[in-house]
Amino acid sequence: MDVTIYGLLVFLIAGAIVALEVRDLLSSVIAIGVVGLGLSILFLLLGAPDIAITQVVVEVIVVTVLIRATARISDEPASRRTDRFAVASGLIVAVVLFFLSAGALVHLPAFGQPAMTVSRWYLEQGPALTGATNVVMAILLDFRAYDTLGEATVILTAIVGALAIVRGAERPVDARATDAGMSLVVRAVTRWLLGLILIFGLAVALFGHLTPGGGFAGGVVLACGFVLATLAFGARSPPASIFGRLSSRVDAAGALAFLLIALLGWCGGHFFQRWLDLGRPFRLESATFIVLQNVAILFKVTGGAFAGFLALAVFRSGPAPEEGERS
Amino acid sequence: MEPLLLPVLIPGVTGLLALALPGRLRRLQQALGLLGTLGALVAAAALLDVRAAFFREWLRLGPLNLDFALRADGFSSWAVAFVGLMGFLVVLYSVGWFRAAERERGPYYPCLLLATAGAAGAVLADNLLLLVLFWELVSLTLFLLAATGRASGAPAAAKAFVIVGCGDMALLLAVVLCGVLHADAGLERPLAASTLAAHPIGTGDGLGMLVFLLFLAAAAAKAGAIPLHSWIPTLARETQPPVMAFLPGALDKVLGIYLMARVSLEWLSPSHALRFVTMLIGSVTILAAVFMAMQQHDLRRLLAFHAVSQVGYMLLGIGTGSLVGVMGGIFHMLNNAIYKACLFLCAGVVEREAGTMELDRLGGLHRNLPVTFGCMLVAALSISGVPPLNGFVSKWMVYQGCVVAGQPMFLIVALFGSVLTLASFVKVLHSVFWGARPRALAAVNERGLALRVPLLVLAALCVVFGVFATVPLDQAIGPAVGLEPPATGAGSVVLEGRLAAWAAAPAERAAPAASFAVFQPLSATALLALGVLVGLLLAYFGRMKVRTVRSVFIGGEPIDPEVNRFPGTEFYRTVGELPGLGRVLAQGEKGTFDLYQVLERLPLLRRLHTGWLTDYLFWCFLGLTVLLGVFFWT
Amino acid sequence: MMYLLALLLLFIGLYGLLVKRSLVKKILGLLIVEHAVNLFLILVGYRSDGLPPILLPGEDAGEFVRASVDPLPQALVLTSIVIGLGLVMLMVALSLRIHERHGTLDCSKLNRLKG
Amino acid sequence: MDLVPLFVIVPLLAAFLCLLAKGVLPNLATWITLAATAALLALAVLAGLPGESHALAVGGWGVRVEAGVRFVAGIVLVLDGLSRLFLVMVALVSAAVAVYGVQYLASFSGRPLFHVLFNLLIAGMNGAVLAGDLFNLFVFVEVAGIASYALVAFGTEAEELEAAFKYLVLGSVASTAILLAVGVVYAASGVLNMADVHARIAAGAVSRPLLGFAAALFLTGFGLKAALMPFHAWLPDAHPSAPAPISAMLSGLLIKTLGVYAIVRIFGTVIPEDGRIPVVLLVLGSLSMVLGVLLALGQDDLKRLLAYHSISQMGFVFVALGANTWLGVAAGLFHAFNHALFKSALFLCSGALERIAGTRRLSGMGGLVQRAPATSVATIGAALSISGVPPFNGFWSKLLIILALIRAGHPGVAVIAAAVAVMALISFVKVQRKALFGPLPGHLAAAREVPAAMVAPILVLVALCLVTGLLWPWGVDSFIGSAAAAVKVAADSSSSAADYLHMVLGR
Repeated sequence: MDVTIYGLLVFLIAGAIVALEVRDLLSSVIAIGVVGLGLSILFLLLGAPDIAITQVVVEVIVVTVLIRATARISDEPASRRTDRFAVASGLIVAVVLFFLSAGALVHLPAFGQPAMTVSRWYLEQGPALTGATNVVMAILLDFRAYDTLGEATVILTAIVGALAIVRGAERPVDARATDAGMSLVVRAVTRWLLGLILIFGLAVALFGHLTPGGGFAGGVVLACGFVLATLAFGARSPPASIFGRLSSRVDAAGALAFLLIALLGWCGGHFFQRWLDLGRPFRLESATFIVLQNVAILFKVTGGAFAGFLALAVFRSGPAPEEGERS
Repeated sequence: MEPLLLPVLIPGVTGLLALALPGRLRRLQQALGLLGTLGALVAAAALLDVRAAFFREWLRLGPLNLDFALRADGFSSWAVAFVGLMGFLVVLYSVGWFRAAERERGPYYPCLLLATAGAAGAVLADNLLLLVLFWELVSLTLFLLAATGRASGAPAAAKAFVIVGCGDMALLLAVVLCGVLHADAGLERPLAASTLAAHPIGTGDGLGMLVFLLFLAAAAAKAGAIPLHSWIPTLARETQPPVMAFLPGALDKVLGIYLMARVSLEWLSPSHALRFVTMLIGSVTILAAVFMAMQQHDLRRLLAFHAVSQVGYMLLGIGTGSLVGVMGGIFHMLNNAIYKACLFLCAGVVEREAGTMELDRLGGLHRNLPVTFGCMLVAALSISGVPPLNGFVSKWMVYQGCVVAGQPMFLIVALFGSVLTLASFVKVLHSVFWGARPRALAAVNERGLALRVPLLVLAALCVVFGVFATVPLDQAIGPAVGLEPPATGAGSVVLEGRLAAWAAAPAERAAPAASFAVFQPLSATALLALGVLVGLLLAYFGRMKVRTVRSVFIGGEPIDPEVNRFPGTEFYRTVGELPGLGRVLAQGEKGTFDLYQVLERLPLLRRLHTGWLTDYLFWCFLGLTVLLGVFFWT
Repeated sequence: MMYLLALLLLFIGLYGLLVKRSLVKKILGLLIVEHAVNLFLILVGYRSDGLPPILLPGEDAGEFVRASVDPLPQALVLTSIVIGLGLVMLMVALSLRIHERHGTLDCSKLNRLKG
Repeated sequence: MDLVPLFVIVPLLAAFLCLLAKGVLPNLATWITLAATAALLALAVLAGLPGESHALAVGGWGVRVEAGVRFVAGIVLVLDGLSRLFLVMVALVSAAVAVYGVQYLASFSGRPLFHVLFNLLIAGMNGAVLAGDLFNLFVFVEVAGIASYALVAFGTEAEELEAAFKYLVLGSVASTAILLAVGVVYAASGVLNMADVHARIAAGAVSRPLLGFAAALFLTGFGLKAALMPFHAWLPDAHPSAPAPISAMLSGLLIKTLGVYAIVRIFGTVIPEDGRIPVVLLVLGSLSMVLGVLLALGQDDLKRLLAYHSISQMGFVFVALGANTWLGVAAGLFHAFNHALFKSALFLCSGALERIAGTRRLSGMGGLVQRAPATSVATIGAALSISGVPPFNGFWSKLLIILALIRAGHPGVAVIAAAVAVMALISFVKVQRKALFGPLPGHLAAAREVPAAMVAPILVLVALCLVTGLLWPWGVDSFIGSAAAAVKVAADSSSSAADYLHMVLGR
């Protein structure tokens, strides 16, 4: 077991070096995708299937965006002149820093023996108190749901920030190719896949409290589905253009819904207090509260991730600046 | 109403009122200005014989407390009365000065009033932090006066504010250090001046020395001693003469020297080395500034350098540590305020009537401006230390102080400075009032009573303080150095040898009691008057021809006197042409020694901020590494 | 040792961030840094031969508590991954516009602001 | 009902609503923002100021006792003196900035997006200030941080994008350091709640090298957010590049809520007293103070000059914290509060002056006092305040800092602080001389004062500076004093962290 982990870690390190050192940007991005994939396998091995799922779908979105965005501007700096003095001093600092950090990290509890304090209580009481047998989800959406609000806000912030930054930008030349979509074969396959992806995303989100997954993973899966549809059918196709126009608002509505769920709990006593009863264990309704929250997050993340993708990879977002305005 | 509050409150409240008035109502502002300063004068005069204290708890700052505490002893009430008087004269003069040529701009009268209030407050404050507050109020009003007075005044105002601000910060530091030292010693009210006076801080250790030097820096910046002087000449060129007259008259000199006197007499007990430093600064100031002054062709700048130079005498006197020297230094502060205000105001009249301050373009105005000429003559003789005027008395005391302190070197410097001052003022008088008159100035004449009254009053004061020097010495300066005023008004402190009282004071202050030369102003005046009388009689009876004026002809043509006019400044060129000294003076003129300008050039650090992300990231990692190292190895 | 490998991964990312001139490479560097920190957190919560913190039907609760890995770091990492996603999107948006305005993605040419 | 969560909910709601309203009603976002900031101000007065210090468990997951050990099951929000100070600060400044922004932003496109980000920035700051949990602190620091990266680039000019990119990379490095530190602390102690962490560390759960490692990482991370000296390089690029209202938010609030507050909280409450921290703060603070002001002296760009002054003034705050006495902490926090007022006023002024003169270069301005008296008066007031001239508030906090330093036995640092204060004075006198006074250049003959809606909030801020300067003795005990008391200071008393522990964990 440990050997596998070590092997994967070394693989990750090698992949990271490749990603940074390969000159071709496309290869770099693909290498980073491979690193992400390896990481998610590692997460799986380390007993973190939720993280593994999320990691893999996030990696898909990230790599897609990176490829779409950087493919057209891949101009590696021509000169590779490096300042020897800077590199040498950087190296010395890095080595010192590494050994200092290593000197501290050896004092951590030994690997494989976590100092579980609150977590033990979560494991003991979580399923009973929240109705979610997936304790990670119990923590994420009930014990520490306030963090999740912050997390949802972070992604919203980043998306809105990206929208704000690319507003009024020149529409890239190859975007017209995106408008057209891809070949018939791809379209046909996509049509088949799309339904599956959507159902899978929904399932991942809905059953997040029982099985690995949750609103985030499901949301990113759904977003991946829309991304696929956009790429295959073209940006002008109905699903892409309709949902594209709505996406940032779906994001806001999802976040708002999540906040409202929290506020409803406040009426009963505490901000974020559960206000729905627990059902029978191991059933969908065992934690209806968490399901609701997962759905809100699902909408939020789907909207957000898709809006981000569209803004960065396809569209010039938002209306053209009005006359006389400063962009 | 507590009478002690009035000298601060009256100008303060009138000042705020005037500030609230719209600019259109300048008549009302002028009236408020006159009223406020007069009120301060009267209120302070009422305090002259009173020893009073006012105390209100205000707030605690950690171990220290900032109380609203005022205290009047002989010294401070004299100083306040003086501030009030000068303020009144300046405001009166301003009313005349601004009548036609130029209008007051910005909050002129409010600033004058608030400055008066600030000066009065600073002098009366018994709590050192309160002193700092009033002190900074003065700096602030000065800045506003200069910055808004003329469109071109902003750089000068900025420079003044900055250098004075340095002094303010030094004062703040010194005060806080004092307070903490006393608080740590377990004294109650560690910031009260009276506490400090009861427990002076020794300057044997580094901290005490630091406190003294900080106080010295604060006083030097405010009073304008070298090397913190450079704001005064700059300001002089860019502000109106009344403001410049107000500066030595009511603000900087009075405050700076008042502080220095308090510090070295009461609050601290300076060691010999520190006294020597003070004297050194004083003598350097005297000489350097007077040399700079001789170089000037602009009357305002010339006067400003003299204003700096005179500060040297005050510091020198206070630095001697001998009774007569200290008294001389303080007395010189009062005298300097009188004659320097008079000089600036006279210069103002000249500027207003002749339209220029360039000495080269002035001349022969003694018939056009008789009152101004007379007053300026008196003041110039006074600043040059000619008996029996007040400047002589105080300088004489400073000389004696040097002798008593056993520092003949400084005595020589002081005497030399005095000679140069006289030479410089001969130049001024010659180039403004004597010599040939440029034709453009033929129609110049004096106008306005408001302009002349302050001049006359000040000139009269020069004479009075010279002839009856014992009165201020007994009533004001004596209390300042811890002597009780004599029961009867007559008789000089110095003459009557009541220094036995002094000898009983702490050993540090003890000065040789009996053995120094004395000067008796009244009899000396009588003798001088006799001498002058004899001279006049001789002149009259000898039918001496004083001056004849004839036209000069060349080739049958009369020469235009305008061509052959020799401005007085021509005679002083040589000073600038001396080897070595000339170069130094030229550098001084360029501002090389001006600390303020040195600070403006600092390019080196900016080059480090290259704009490269890599560099910035590297700094962060370096910082983290150092932090980690620190946390590991300690 | 396991932690040190994660640390090494972190340093490789930092190296990319520090030395690489292309903005895209810098983004990749940051991604690697984020991966490394996430990995570190998961490693911290790992229990030898541990099982996922998901209670299965019929599983003994006591056994579950004893065998499960620490779920709390996983919740943290989920948040952290999402934050990383947001950061990357923002960085990509910035690089796009920088390419448009500066005409380059070479970081060493981005020094109009200095001093 | 406990109103404390509203400090986060209100701006979040406003942000979501602004985003929903995008494209539907273009000006609705502006009104929503105004309403939200007004509500926050009301909240600060109603719930913030008089509020008793207390902890609030989100979702009811408060203290649990398991096998005799007390711990917090979920996340708590903590409102104590320290948070209260920063909440009030945020409410005051953001309200003024929101009003100012109405006119200032009229010429920008994408206003709804701006308002979304603006509200998120406020939400992030308030959330960070209220957080009683290390990871929660990190999350809200990220919210505010990401919003600020985007806002710096909002104008999308070349320089703004460049600044934003640098800011983002350095900011992410800081976030990584913080997250790593949180991870290390969690790995060693198994808890995330601040009070819990304190108790575990006090009980010796975290070994000394590990604690040093975490402390260094926290200091790097939050020090970067606070622009402490070796970590400051992003600030002079980022703060001037943002639109003026955002510069005011960043310099006035963000570096304090994310930097100063977090450092005070971490090293005052979470990590037990460690003699090395104050020394490090003293050294880094002095460095920031001196180098910041020296760099500011040579600037011609008004906003860049102000940005360097922010670094220098933060140096004052950290030096005061480094004095490690009650007085020092109080003085530092007081200065942070004052700086929030006058620095945001100054940045708003810089925006107004830029509008009036058409440039940010001081060499291109002059004599503006004749053309724009109200803006000039505001600028002079704020400049006097930052230069420490009585009776403005800056004087008092600098006085207190100098006093605290001397009292704590660092007269040398006090002298440095005084010298820096003088140099700040020099710099701001230069600003006034070049921008406001002097002759009016020809190209500014037609310059006009900005609309009242822009000047009024600046004047209000400056008036607050003056009022604070005059009336602070009456608020110091209840407001600043209780904020300082929330920080454990070993030299004076060791009870305050115990108060915090008691408040969160109960008996």
